[in-house]
Parts: sequence; C-alpha cells; structure tokens
Amino acid sequence: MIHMAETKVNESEKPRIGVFVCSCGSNIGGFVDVPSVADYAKTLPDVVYATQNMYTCAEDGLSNIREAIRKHNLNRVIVASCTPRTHAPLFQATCESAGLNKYLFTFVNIREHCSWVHMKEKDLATKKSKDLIRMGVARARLLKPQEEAKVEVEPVGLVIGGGVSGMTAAASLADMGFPVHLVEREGDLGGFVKILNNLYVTEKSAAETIKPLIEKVTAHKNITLHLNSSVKSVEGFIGNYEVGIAPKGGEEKKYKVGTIVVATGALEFVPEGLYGYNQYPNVVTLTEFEILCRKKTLPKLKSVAFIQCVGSRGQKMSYCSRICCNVAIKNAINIADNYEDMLGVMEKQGTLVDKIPVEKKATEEILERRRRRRGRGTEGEGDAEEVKLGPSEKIEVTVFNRDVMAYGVEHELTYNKAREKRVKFNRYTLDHLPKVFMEDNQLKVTYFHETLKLERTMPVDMVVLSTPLVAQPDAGDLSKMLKVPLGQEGFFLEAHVKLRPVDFATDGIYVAGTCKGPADITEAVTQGAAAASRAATPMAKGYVQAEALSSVVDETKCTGCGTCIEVCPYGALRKNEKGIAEVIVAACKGCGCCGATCPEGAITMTNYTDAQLLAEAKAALQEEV
Amino acid sequence: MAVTDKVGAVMVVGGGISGLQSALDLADSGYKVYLVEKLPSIGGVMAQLDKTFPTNDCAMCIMAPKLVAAGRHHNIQLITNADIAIVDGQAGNFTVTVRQRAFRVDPTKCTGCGSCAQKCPVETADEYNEGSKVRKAIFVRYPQAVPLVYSIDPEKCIGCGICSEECKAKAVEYDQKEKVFEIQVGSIIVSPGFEEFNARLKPEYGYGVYKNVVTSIEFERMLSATGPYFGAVLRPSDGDIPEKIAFIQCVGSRDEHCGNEYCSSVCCMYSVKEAIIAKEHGGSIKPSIFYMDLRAFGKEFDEYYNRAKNEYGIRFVRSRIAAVSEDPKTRNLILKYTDNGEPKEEVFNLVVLAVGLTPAADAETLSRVMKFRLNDDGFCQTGVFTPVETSRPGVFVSGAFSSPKDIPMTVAEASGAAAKAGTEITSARGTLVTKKEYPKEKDVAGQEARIGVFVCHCGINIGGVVNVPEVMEYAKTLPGVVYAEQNLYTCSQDAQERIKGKVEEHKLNRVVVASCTPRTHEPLFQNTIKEAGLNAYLFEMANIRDQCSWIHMHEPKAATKKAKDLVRMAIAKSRLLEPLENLTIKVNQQALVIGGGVTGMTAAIELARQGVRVHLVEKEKELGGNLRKLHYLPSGDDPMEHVKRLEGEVRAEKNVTVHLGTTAKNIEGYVGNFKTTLSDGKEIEHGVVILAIGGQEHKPEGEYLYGKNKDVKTLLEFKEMLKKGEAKGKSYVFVQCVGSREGDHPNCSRVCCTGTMTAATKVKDKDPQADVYVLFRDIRTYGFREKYYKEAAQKGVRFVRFDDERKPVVEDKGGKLEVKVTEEDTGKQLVLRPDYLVLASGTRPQHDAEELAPMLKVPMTKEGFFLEAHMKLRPVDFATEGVYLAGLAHGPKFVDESISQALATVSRAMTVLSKTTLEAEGIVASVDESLCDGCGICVPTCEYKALEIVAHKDDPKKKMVDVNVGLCKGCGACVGACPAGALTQKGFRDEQILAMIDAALEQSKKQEVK
Amino acid sequence: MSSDVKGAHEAGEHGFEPKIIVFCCNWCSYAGADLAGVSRLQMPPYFRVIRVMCSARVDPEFVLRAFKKGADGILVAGCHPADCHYIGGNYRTRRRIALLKMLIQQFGYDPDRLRLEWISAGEGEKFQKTITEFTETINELGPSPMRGGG
Amino acid sequence: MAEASQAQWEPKIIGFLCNWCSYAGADLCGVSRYQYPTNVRAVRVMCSTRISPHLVLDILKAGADGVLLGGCHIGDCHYISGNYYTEKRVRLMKRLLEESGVEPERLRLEWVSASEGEKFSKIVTDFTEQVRKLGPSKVKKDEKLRSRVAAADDASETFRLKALVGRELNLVNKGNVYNNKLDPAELDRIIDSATEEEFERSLILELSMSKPRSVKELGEIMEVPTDKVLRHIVALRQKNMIAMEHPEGFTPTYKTIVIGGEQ
Repeated sequence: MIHMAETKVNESEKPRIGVFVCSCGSNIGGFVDVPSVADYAKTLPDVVYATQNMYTCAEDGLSNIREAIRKHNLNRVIVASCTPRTHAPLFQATCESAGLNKYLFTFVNIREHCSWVHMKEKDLATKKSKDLIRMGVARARLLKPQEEAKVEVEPVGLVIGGGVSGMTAAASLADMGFPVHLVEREGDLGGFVKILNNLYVTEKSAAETIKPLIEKVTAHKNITLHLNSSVKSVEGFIGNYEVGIAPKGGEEKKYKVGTIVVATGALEFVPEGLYGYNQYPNVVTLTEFEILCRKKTLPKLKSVAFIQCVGSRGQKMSYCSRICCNVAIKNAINIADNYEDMLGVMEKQGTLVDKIPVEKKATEEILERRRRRRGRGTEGEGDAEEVKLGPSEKIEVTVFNRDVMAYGVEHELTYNKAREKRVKFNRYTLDHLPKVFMEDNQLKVTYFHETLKLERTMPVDMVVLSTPLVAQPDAGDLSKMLKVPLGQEGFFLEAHVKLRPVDFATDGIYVAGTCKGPADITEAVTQGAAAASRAATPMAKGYVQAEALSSVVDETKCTGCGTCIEVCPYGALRKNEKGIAEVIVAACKGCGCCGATCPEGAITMTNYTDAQLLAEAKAALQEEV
Repeated sequence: MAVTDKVGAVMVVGGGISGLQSALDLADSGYKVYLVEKLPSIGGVMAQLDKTFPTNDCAMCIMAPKLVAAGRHHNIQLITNADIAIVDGQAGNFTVTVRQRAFRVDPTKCTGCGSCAQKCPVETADEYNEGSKVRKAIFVRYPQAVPLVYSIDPEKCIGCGICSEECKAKAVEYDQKEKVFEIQVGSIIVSPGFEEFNARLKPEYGYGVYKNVVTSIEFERMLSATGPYFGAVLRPSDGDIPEKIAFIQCVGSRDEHCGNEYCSSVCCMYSVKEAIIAKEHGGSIKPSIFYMDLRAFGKEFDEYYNRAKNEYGIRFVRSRIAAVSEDPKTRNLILKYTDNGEPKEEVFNLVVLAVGLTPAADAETLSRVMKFRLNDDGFCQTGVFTPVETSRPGVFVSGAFSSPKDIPMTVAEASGAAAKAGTEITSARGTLVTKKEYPKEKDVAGQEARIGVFVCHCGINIGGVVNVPEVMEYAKTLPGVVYAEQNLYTCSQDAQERIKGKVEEHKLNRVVVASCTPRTHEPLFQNTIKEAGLNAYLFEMANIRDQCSWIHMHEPKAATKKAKDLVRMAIAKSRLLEPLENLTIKVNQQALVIGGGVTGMTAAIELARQGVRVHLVEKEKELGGNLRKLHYLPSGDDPMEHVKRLEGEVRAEKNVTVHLGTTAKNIEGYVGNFKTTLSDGKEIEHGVVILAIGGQEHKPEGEYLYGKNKDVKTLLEFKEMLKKGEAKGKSYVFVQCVGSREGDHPNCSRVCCTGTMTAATKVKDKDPQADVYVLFRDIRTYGFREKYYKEAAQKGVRFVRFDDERKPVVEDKGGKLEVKVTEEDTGKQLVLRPDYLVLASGTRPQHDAEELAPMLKVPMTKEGFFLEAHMKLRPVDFATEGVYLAGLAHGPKFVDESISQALATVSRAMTVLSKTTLEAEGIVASVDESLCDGCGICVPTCEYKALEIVAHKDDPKKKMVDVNVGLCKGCGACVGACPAGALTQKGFRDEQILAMIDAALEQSKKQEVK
Repeated sequence: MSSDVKGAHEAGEHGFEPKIIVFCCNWCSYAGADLAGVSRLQMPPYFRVIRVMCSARVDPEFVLRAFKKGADGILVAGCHPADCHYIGGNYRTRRRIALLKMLIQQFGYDPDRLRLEWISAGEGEKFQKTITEFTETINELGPSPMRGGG
Repeated sequence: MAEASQAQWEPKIIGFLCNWCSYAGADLCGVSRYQYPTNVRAVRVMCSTRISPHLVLDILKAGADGVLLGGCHIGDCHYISGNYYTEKRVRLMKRLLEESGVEPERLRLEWVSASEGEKFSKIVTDFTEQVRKLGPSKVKKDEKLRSRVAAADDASETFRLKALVGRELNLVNKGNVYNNKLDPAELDRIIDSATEEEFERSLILELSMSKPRSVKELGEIMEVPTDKVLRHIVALRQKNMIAMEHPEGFTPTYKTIVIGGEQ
C-alpha cells in the first residue's frame, strides 16, 4: 500500500510545549549537564518554555509547572526526570489541576535510563538526554487530549453453580445489598459436598455443616434462585451483561447483570479399568465409600485398603488432586472408630452380606451420580431400602500411598491421629503399583514392601480408590459463552495464579471453587467470599473508568475480517450489525495487539498512534542540530 | 397426459455447451431437467475460449445469455460440484444417485459479490486460466460463472475463517456436508466433453521444460481479455511480445506411439483462428503453422483458411516437426523440420502445441456406472445411423464424448440427443413441469405514479463507498416517490418479501431498485413485483455497484453524487413506464418436412413419435434421396438397408402423410401459423417447417475431360460401377477437390476424401495388383475416419500431392487417358495412363433452393447453401423463428452428421410444438398508424423480417407498416431508422429515454453534495 | 487502500466537471462495463450510462437532445461487428454515428465529442481505457458550446 | 578510511520497551547502577505487541543502525498473549529484512522481566557491539537497498501477510474453523512463501513507481528470474495495482497505479 505521510496536525491551536528538566539532586545533575540540556530544549521547535529544577516532583517543582502552564499558556508539558512508572500519575494530576488535559503530558526518563547507567560518560549522557528530550518533544507535538470513558455498572450479580463456593459468593454479595441471581443445574443446592458423610477437622456431617448456608441462601431476599436451570447466553461486557437463563425444558429469559461469578464445581474421576473397579465387588471410590457410610449400608468388613493417587499425578490426570489424602485419612479414622454403627444390610431377608455384588451394591444415588458423570441419562433405578443391624469386631485399615499430602496444621495432626489408631500407611512407587484381584472369592491386594524389598499379598474385604477431582465436561461451552480461557486439563484459567487468583483476565467475570482446580471446602468457601468481594468492587462504585488508552476503529477502512476479535485476549472487540468491528472501550486495556494485527490498517491506538511512535523514534535518528 | 410409468424428466451429465443446449431444449419442451456438472459452475471448455472460428465471435458474448437462461430456468435444476454415483432402472424410468460435494457456501445466500475472495490470504494456480493466473482458496471459476456461487477448495483452505467474517450475507458454512440425491428421470444424456492431450507425453517438444512452449488452450487464455495478460500475447519466459510464433499441429493426434491414431478434427481450425487473433492483437507478430494436412472441412472453414493465408499473411509450412530445443540464454526455441525434402532449423520466440482431444477424464467411471460401451479409442461407442445413442437404451450421448468435434456439430448433436431423450418419455411430457401462478394483475392505467425506491448496501460493496442513507434520503425528495428504504442485500429472499409487503402497504405502482446489474437481477425483481400483482414492466434498475461504487472506490463523494444521478435517471424513466403484456400466439401442432432423404425421413419419424402430425413432401417419386446413390459407406454398413428400414418406418407411422412427386408452391405465415399450398393443390396448415432438401453431386462438365471420355467418372458414378462389378481396369487414378476449394466454391466438400478412400480400398481388395493413385491437395479424413486413410495407404494406394496452382493435366491419347501431374514436394512430373479416371467432385446445393428461400424469407450463403441463424450456437435454426434446417441443404456432411442435424431440428421444433401458445417478447416495436406513411425505410433494418408493408387500416389506398409481434425480437433498430418517428419500442420509448437524458444532465441545486 | 488519498483524476484544471452520456447495448458493452466493475477497474466518475437493448436503438434524436441539454461528450458502445445479438444492429449504428459526427460539426461541436466504440462482454479493461481516454479528450475540449465552451 | 569513519561513527539503536517488564527491567538496571553504552534510545510502549512490522521497517528505512525490542517472558505478559504475537511478528520482520538485504541481526528481540536489571545492561552492551561489528546502516546511502527496504515495509502492510501472521497462533494452538490444529511447519512454509511473493511484488511496485519498467529490467535489478517477475505482474494486474504502458517494439513496460488498487 502506498503510504502517505500523516497530514499535518491541523489542531485548532499550534502546540506550545513546556519542558521541565529535573536534576533530582545529583542523581541526574551529577552525571548530566542539566543546564545545557534545558537550554538545548529551548531551541527545539514549538518549545515555548524550558527550565530546570532540583526536584521537579517536590512541591515547588509542581507549582513551577502549574504557574508555567498558566503564564505561558502551555498546551503540552514534558518532564525529563525519573521513570514514568512511578511519577507519571503525579505530574499528570498537576497538569490537570492547572486545567491541562492530562493526556497532553509526556515523560522523558533521563535518570534510570540515562544518568544512572552512563555515570562515566557525562558528555555522552548529556547528548543522550538531549536526544531523549528531542524525542519527547516530537511525540508531544502529536498528542491529542483524551476523555476517560465512564461506563455504568448494573449493581446486580450472577453466580453460576450452587455448591459451597457459589452459595458463599451469592450470600456475601446479597449481604452487601446486591441482588444476586444464583443458577444451579441440579434440583437442589449443596453441590458436591451435600453427598459426603462427615467432614474432616469439624467431624460434623456434611449435610449439617452446609444446611445453615443453604437455608440462608434459599431464604435471602436479595437472592433469586434458579434451580434446574442453566445459563444459555451471555452478551455484553463488565457492568452491562445480558444473561439468558433457562430452566430445563423451559424457555430462556434475559436478565441484566453487572458481574458474573463462575462456581460450577468439579466431578470425581471414575477409575474405569483401574484396580478392578467395576470388575470385582467391594471396589469403590472414596465418595462412594462416604455415601455408603452416610447411608449406613457398609457390608461386614474385617480389613479395608485405601489406594491413593488412583488416576492422578501422571497416571491419567497430570496433577495431584490436593484433597484425597486428607479425605482418605478422615474416612480411615472414621471406620477405625465407629465402624459398627455404619453397618447395613443389602438383602431383603435382613442377613448381613459380606460382599456387595457389583450390580447391586451401588445405591440409587451412586448410580445416578455415575450416570451424570458418564452422560446425561436420567433413567432411575430401583432404590435399595435401608436396614439397620448389629456390630462386629475391630477392623484393619491400610492406606497405600505415594506421598501423604496432609499439608497445613490440622491435616498433619489428623494424620498423626490416624497413625495412633494403627491405620497402616504403606508407600508404593510408580514402578511397583499395588494389584487388586479376586482369589477363591476373596479380594486380595499385592503390594511391594519398600523396606523389605519383597512382594506381599494381603486379603481385604473392601478397596477404596482415592481418585482426583476432574473438570466439568461442559466447561468448554461456558468458556466460549463467557470468552474466558480454559487452562490445564479443562479447569478455568484465572487471570494470575498469584496476584489475581479469583479474577478472569476479562474484567467483570470472577471464578471460585473446584471449577478452577481441586480445592477442599475451606478453600472453596474462601474463594467464594473473595470472588464476591472482587465482584462487589465495580458494582459498589457504580461505574468503571478505564484509562483513555484504547483502540479506535476507522469505519471506512474496516471490512470486518474479524482478525482483531481473534487476537484480543479481553473480548474487547465485537462486530456491529453492519458487520464492521467496534471497540468496547470499557473492556479494552490498550495493549495495541489488534492495532498491530489489523490487516486493513483500520485500528489506531489512542495516545500511542503509529505517527507518535515513529516521530519519537525518528527524532532519535536526527543529528543534533 | 396418459397415465404412464415413464418419468417426465431428463438428467444431463456435463454442463458444457453441449449439456447446456440439451437442457435448454428439453426444458422448453415441457420436461424437467437435472443438469449435473462436476465443476462448481457450468460452461465447460467453451467458457475458456476467447474467440470461436470461423466467425471470430467472442465465446463469452454468445454463451453468457445461454448460461444465465439455464441458471434461471424454472424447469432446470443445476446440480454442480456433483458426480453420478449409481444408475439403475431402465429406459423411461431410471433412479440416479448423485453425490454433490460440499461448496462450504450456502448457494441460496451467496450473492457472488466476491468480498470473501478479495480478502482470502491463500493464493493458488487458477485452473480456468490453465495456471497462468492466481485464484484464492475461496473462488468462482470466472466472473460470469453460473451459478454465481463461491466455493471453498478443500485442499488449499487453511481454515482461517476470514471469508465467513467478510461475508455480510452470512453465506459461508464450514461444516456443510456432502449431499446425496436420489433422482427419478426418464432418460439420460451424457455430455462430459473431452480432456486435452497431456503434452508432457511428447517430451521431444519440451512442454513443461521450456517456458515458451505452451499448449493451445494456454495460448487461448493468453489471447482472452480476461486472461493473464489482459489479451496481450507475451512470452511466459520474459514477458516480451513474441515476434515469431510456431504452431505445431497433430500433437497427440494421428500418432501411433502415443496411442491416438484418430484426428482430433478441430486443432487445424483453432490454430488458424489463434494465429489470426494473435496477428490482430500484435501487428508485428508473424505466426507460422506446421501441419501435415490442413483440415478446414466445415462450413465456411476454407474461406477462413484462405483469409488467414492471403489477408493475414499467416505462413503455412507442410512439415512435421521432429524436435524442439531451447537456446538457454534467450529462451527462444529452435525447431528442426524438413521442408521440400531438405532438413531445416528455424528459431521461434514462442511455440504453441495444437494438442488433440482425448476421452473425458471420467469416461471410464461413467461407462461403468451406466453400463454403456466405449470404443477402442476410449470415446463413447455410437453407430453411423445412431449417432446420439449409446449402447444402453435410454442413455444418449452428444458432443466430444462420442468423437472429437467442433462446436457447431456439438450443438447439433446436443439438440439431437435432446430429441431422442424426449421421444423416449413423450407420454410423460409436462407432468413434472411447474407452471408459476401469479395473482391477478392490478390495473394501474391512469393512476398517478406512486414509486417505491429500494437502495442496496450489498454488504459493503456499495455501502463501503456510496453513502447509501444519503442516496435514500435524496430519493425521497424526488417527485412521484412515495416510499424509499435501504437494505443490506435487496436480492435476498427476505428482502423480496419486504418489497411485496411495501407494494401492498403504500399502494406502489412503480418499483425502482438501486443495486447491481440488471443483466443478472432484473428478471428476479420483475418476478417479485409480479407476485405482488404488479405488471413486471413497471420496474426499473439503477446500477450503482458494478458501474458506480466498484469503479470509483477512491472517490466516495463523486460516487455518491453519481449514485444519486443514476437513481434520479431510473426514477425519471419509471414515471413513464406502462404495463406491457406479453402477447400470445396460438400454435398449430403440425409440421411440414420438405425433402424425403435420410434427413427428412429421420426428422419426420422422430416428430411423429413425439405425437406431431407430419407432412413429408418429396419432389422425387421415391423416398431415400442421395442415400440411394451412395452404395458404400466407409463403415461398411449398407445404405440401401437403412433406406428400406426408414421407408418402412415412415409408411408405418400413421402420424406421417407422405406427398411424393410434390413440391411446396407457396408458404405463408409465421411461427405457429404457417399455411402452405403444395404443387398438387393441397393446402396444409402447420406450426413449423423443416428444410431437408439435401444436395447433389457436382457434375464437373469440361474438367479433366469429364463428359468427353467415357472412362472419366465422378466418385458416385464409379461407386455404382464398382457395385455392379463393371470396373474391370488395371490402373485407376483419383483426383480430389474437383469443383471444390476453387473459384466461387472456395469451401471443401468434407466427404469426398473419405469417399475416395472407401472406393480405392474396394478396388485394392478386389485386385491387390491394381495400381491406384490418388492425386490430392489435402487429405481431410477427420475424426475416426483417419483409419480409412491409413488402411488405404497400407493396401498400397499411392498418394501424390499437387499444388493448387499446378493441377493435373488430362489428355485423351487415342481413346486412352494420359494424366500428367507434378508432385509438390519433389517437383518431379509423373505421367499416368489409368484405365479409369475418378473425379472426387464436390457437393452442391439443390436447384430448388433458390425458389424455397424467398418463400420462407431465409438467407443463403454465397455458394447457395442455406445460411443458419448462428453458425456456432444455432446451427439448425433460421433467424426467422419456426423454420429449421438439416442435412446437405445446410452444407456437405456425412450421413451420421445429417442424422444428428435431423434429430436436432426435431428438438428445436418441439420447443415450439410442445406448447399451445407462444409468448412473444414484451419489449416489441409498435407502429403509430397516424404517423406512418408506409415509406418502408424500416423494413430492411429488421433481420428477423418482422416488418411488412400492408394496406393502411383506415384508408386501403394508402400504405403502412405492420409489426409481426411473433417475429419481433425487440432490438429497436427499426425505431432508430424511422424518419417519421412512427415506430417506437415498448419499454424503451423515446420519451422514456429522453427523460433519462434530461435527468442525467439536470443542473438541479438540490443534489449538490452535502 | 487508503481512502484519504486524493483521487488522481479530480476535476479538470479549472474545476470543470465534464458531463458525459454513455449508451451501452445490453448484450456486449453493458456486460463489458459490468466486468470492469467486477474487476474493480477504477475510472473517472463523470459519465452516466443509459442501457438500450441494441446500439442500433440509439436514435440520432437522443444524441442531439443530450447535446442540447448540455452534455459535453457522448459515447455509443456496441458489440463488435458479427457479435451483435440481433445479427446486424451495429452496422446501422456505425453509419448513423458517422452521419451524426458531420451533423454536430455544423453546430460548432468538435466531432470528437461524439465517439463510437465496439466493446465485447469480456473487454472490461477496454471499457476502462475508453472511458478514461474519452474523459481526457472532453477535459481537453472543455465545456460544450451549449455550456459556454468551445 | 573505514576505521576512521568507524571511530567517529556510533551505532544509533532504537529501543521499544514494554511498560510492565522490559521498561521496568531497564529502570531496575538504572537503580542498580549497572552501566551500559549510550547508543540505545528507548521508546516506551504499553506492550511489545504494539510494535507492528511496519514500525520497525520504517525506522530501519529512516537509517537506524539497529532496533531492540523488549518484552515480558512468555506467560508473563501483562496482557496475557501479547508477546506470543510479538514473537510471530519478529519472525516476519526478520524474513523481510533477509529478503531486502539488510542484516536481520540489526533487529533483536529480548524477553526481560522487571527483575532482570543486570540482564538488560548485558543485552544493551552485547547488542551495541553486535551492531558496531555490522557497521553503519547502508540504507541511507545505497539507493537500491533503500528501495528494497521500502518494498519490505510495503509488504509488511499487505492484508495477506498481516492476516496470515495475525491468525497463525490460533490456527496452530486453538485449531481452524474445521477444528483441527494446523501443523506449525506447514503454516510457516505457507507464510514464508507468501512473504517472499509479497516482498517481490512490493519491490516491483516500488521500482515501477518512478518510471515504467520492463520485465527483463525488473529481473536484473531484483535478481529474480524473469518468468517469476512476469507471474508477479499478472497477479498485480489482477489486483489492479500495475498497468501495462503502450509497448513500443517487442518489450512492454509496466507502471505502478498510484491511486488505484486494493489489497
């Protein structure tokens, strides 16, 4: 394309530039001849005022700037001193207070990038400072005033997922006075936790622990509950989302919300084909074991074996699922202490059965959960009815593990308590996996005894497999709808693992709980509260103000090829009804990726236009006059 | 229609000119047609041609109207990008499974605007231009492609998604799947065309190695204005204009070791044409054609060849090129050849290989799937008397798939195959054809103009340059405009509904659409307003895309101003539009066939089988015509046996009334309403006339002692002697081109070379020792007839070429014949004393042709044969509607070619006879009696003879001109010529055009640009 | 393509915007004009096209009327000889335009203001070249006598 | 003479530093008083992804001896995926520089985190020496080289290259519209051949701007076989960016259309 030079800036008034060169004590003055730099600045075109101060960032320096603006009717200000990263806001505020639009300000770094790094070459450093200022002037001449767009935020929240983290988030937001829509796919609240037996550390039953939270959420006047419903569509950006929520089979209704919290939870991994699962009777996963305990339908057991890391840490899933060791330990202690009152019977005649046949053993709840995990079939199955029975003698518990992740204070104590109760912890390594098999109608586990370096086999009555938490299979659809990325193994990817753990990169959308990675209940609840407070910030302020640093689309050039939309990590570009790209200013961060990518050259960046950057760079190439 | 198990539909496989012609004929004769084409759009090889011989017509100019007609015909369903998978059932009732590959674009939404292709980042070689240009991964074969639907090339597309973003009509469907259709049809016509010989199989010519060696089709693209160099002839190696171009003939034809012994029939003529066009493009270009025999055997072909030699100075060298080598520095090419015996080397800047025609790529699969036989050259097997039938009943063939042939013969065969396909299922005619129903037309006469204006964005094609809202607002300010709106795509389905709604809502009686070209979209909008009860002619278009936004992209202000002017002009004309109704003419369902030879009889029988009552008039006492005199046919079939079979069928056919010994005395009337009085006084009324009066062998009185010495015979006379065994001599001499290719008969008589071969071989068979000489100028045994030439040579017949300036001299030496001839190559003079001298004399028109021509008001060629409407695309029609032409009356030809033409006339006639009424053109001329004084200046301007001077209506003494609405084509030439302004053209009245001129030049202040 | 680039062929030297009427026959030259559009061939925007079925439909009266109403130039575009959809129309046009050129001379019009050109459906570039050349010719000739020019 | 001019001549290097990482790294380098040569003049941008190939090529055309681009380490980018695109674009810049004849080593991309002050000083020192060894930029003096760099600059702005490079990442990582991921090597091959083509076409347009040129003339100047030049001219005429002048004799010449043409 034949590139014509940018036509002359026909601003209403000619640029009148003021240059303030700082000595910063001796930090600059000591290594750069500041007076000659200031004099040189005066000679540059459109510079009407140039001076030097000892400390421009000090009060007198700032008032000097204010006065100069008024006296010399300056419409551009350049401060040559330290780094803009720390001091630019200060000087911009000064300009604003003197009635000058703060985007008509340019910073020239002659300390960190000049005096401090060229201490032994004073004249070269001085020449470089002059060049840097000439570059700053070239840029300043092309600056344009900018207005920072304010976008209202609808003070209404949306929480997707009614598990502990979702409920916490909804409750916290509601308490702060924000109306919240809580959408839960199942018929009731509670998510993964409600099906568990008792919870470690508190030792109380799962249902009891979360009952108050469920009641609070159900009763809360600010929370609109959408059970058996799911989110069908999401349009808009931070503060202005239009969300379509539809009950199962019902038609979609649209709601206006300001922020969205994703708390869709996770599922337990089904260890098909591992350690005889679904092949031998009495081989269950950790959660299935907890359900048996809760419903008191345990068979007669003398010996139980837990196997850890089934399907995780490289076997199927790459990651460690963080919580299974502590849950296994809790269950080991539980069974060691009050195994008797969890006994149950599986046959109608009331006799205690020692083997739960593979097809019969699963209670209706377990089958329904397996169906849910494998696909969405909803056909029900006959319900095994519940019968109570008497005690049997003490029970032997072994936990085969690769490492015990009992992190933190309480878990370590629980781990010690388990060992006190003679729960055996046998370590195994990847090259000597325990083997589970049936021999003359007796379940057996062979394992490699690390210290004795020989293989041993022990009879067991039940094997409990600790499998990892895995991402919801339909997380992909939600991620496409919300335009938020999925990270490793299908969990949601937060903005920054350390500093912004519950934010998404896209403003206005937050994430909490196991949907972004395995977490125990405490952590899920904490993240729920965190997400609520993050979501509350923009809703409380009522508006979002973005730095006037965004892309601008030239309608006459854009043909709607959509490449900008592809590259923008923030979903800050979309197409209008005529098929032409338009910028969502509130969502745009001003990184400039779309500008540099646009195949039609139709996108420019406010405050960092090509012309400004080229002028600044080419000024450096001019020989010092 | 009688209850029948036949299916009233035909499947045409192959969308080239052949398939196109068959489809149009059948669709106009009441049959549903499924046109299956393997490429994304129809047009075939002819669409790639720049000009066509012998008329130098621009191929696209004459083909585009047919393409658009087929694209929009409500009886033709185009299935492009598709192949035939399975065919079962039998004649009259086939079930065909067709697999259509995915376009990955929705044909109903794609408007063909091309924004997607402009932005597609993937470039690849453009097959339409033989790789000399680039196309994108989403493409359409050429700008005038039908259907104008873009399609994605699955191999090249990297799936970046830009095309679907750019497409504002949301037509791109990446996940579009392959479709499988199961279609019931009654007959099938296969016309897949041909494959060009792969020149790489002749390494000695260096194709693919030397840059400046190109094939003829590549050179054709170079010549074309839409080709790589916009019509300039340039050397691919360095872009220079080649001064010396060499055409090498018979590349891959008449060549044993590459397995193609046949002659490809068309290469000589297209090389001559390409040489002429190259000369026209670059005056300094000097073409030379290296050939063995220059086979210009068709109608007016020799005249074309002579003009090439004399007028255009094209050099013809009779010699076969041994090899081509390249000078690496200049990339020029050195040709080694022998000329008059001595070896020569010559340097050329460009070499064009006249590659032959080989069987179609999918010939194998088609023959396997449809179970019909191929001949040993791989083409579709046909018989002499069944030129358009394959070995499988119900499956017919036309075009280059049966044998290499030129476009006129292809088009004739296409109509012939359509006739055969039609006869097969004549009982089911009209059963599957839908007649569009329109609401009652509103009467708008006298109403004040209420105009609705619809301005189109066409995505960003118009809206990106022209300020469409401003144009719409401006339209509202113009007098008569009661409603105006803008749309993203006015041609989309939903926009049609909107237009109909607005016509209702605002009681509109005029509609103006400002969008793209009326050539492709006027019929669409006319149909829409007709569905809203408005007369179709109350519609006008302003072309603000192809002739405004697209060509003034960098001047949006000027483009907007121009768009406003164009809209103002369209509105100015629309105010003066009046409803026009298409007059209907009733059609008499009978036919008159003049001439009872093989052509006449074939036509009569075929028409009768399609339910038409036929009158067959023959001036002789018996049917059979020339076929009786042929005695031998090259293929060995017995002509008499066929005459008897045909005569039997004619007698048996109750629909045919034969009038022997009669001629047509007077023929009046026009298409659908002819009245003919025969020489026996009978009067017959009929709708069409088929002229098949044949030709006659030229009696060369006074040449080579013919008529003076009894041993000098013409070819037919000699064949009769052979038949009767009277030819006893030991030595025979045949002389070719007697009375042809000279004087006022410049053209070749096409059949005599092959006739001589047959006779010579018969003599040699009877007496291998006899010495037989053939004195010739060019041996033109084209097509598969080349093998008869080879056979004669193998049996020892000696061939002596003489120069057309030095013809052989025959003297009567005491009753014995002495023939002296100088051999052209060696210059040696031969003296022969044959027992018999056989003159291969040419074919001449019948005497009574001069009387019939004025009766039917049909033109004749200089040589006295009848002149058809268009040599290429309407070979068997006359310009005057309803009169058709076949056989020797059209020009010399072989029996199978006559039969094809006979069948063609049947198909053409059925497009008229299959209807009870004909709809005449709407925009016809009309006469204002008060102004016309019958001066008749206009009459000669009409090519279609639609104007006649008749007695004045009010005052019989005075004269006036009458317009025959049935014949008038609406060109308006007469209107321009009328001095009294008495004639005008409906739809393009003077006042309407003058209003547009005034609107265009109006100096109104209102529309200066805001 | 940067749209802020000034069009090279802006109005003639002293702001004179020529008014040119072009008669195109529906089958060949109008199709050629369309192809120029499809190929995005840019050309000066001062001509207005009127579509007729055949170039022979252009009545001499149309040409005279257009000049009377202030047209600076008129181009009649038809099919190449022998290409005519109506067989012989363009032969008549050739004779009529030759006659008209002589006629307009008598009104003080330069005959170059009336031009006849054969343009086929495939010659998009020829249509562009013809329009560009004809606009330049008219620019040189300046406004028509009717509009105070020479 | 070379040494003398070498002595006074100091390489002029333009730096583009991203505000969050490399600029902060440079600041830390200052705070830690690491010394480095004064040849670099740094321009601050919000993210390295702001720098389009056109900017770098335009600056090299203006005579800069070297260009240093600083960005965050992959995965650290404040704008998440910005530096991925920078990496792909630098690959295009280097290809175009190679085509134009300017040493690709005059352009250098470095990932510098906010904590790598010392690394920043090492990079500047090393790059200054690297440019010094290459000698002063010949673009200003050598007219032929200048037109080649101008062509590279124009090529970098064609719709085709920007679209391909713009979409390369998603096509390889997320998959194309048919939901299959393209093989990176295959896509690179497509982009490289497109780059070469667009460069040669831009050079033809650049050379034929001032005066009409014949195919042979262009072939010699560009050192490209004449049949390839002709194929480029065919493609350019299809896009209506070049027109054939009226040929006298046997060699037609071509002139760039200034107002017309579209991508």
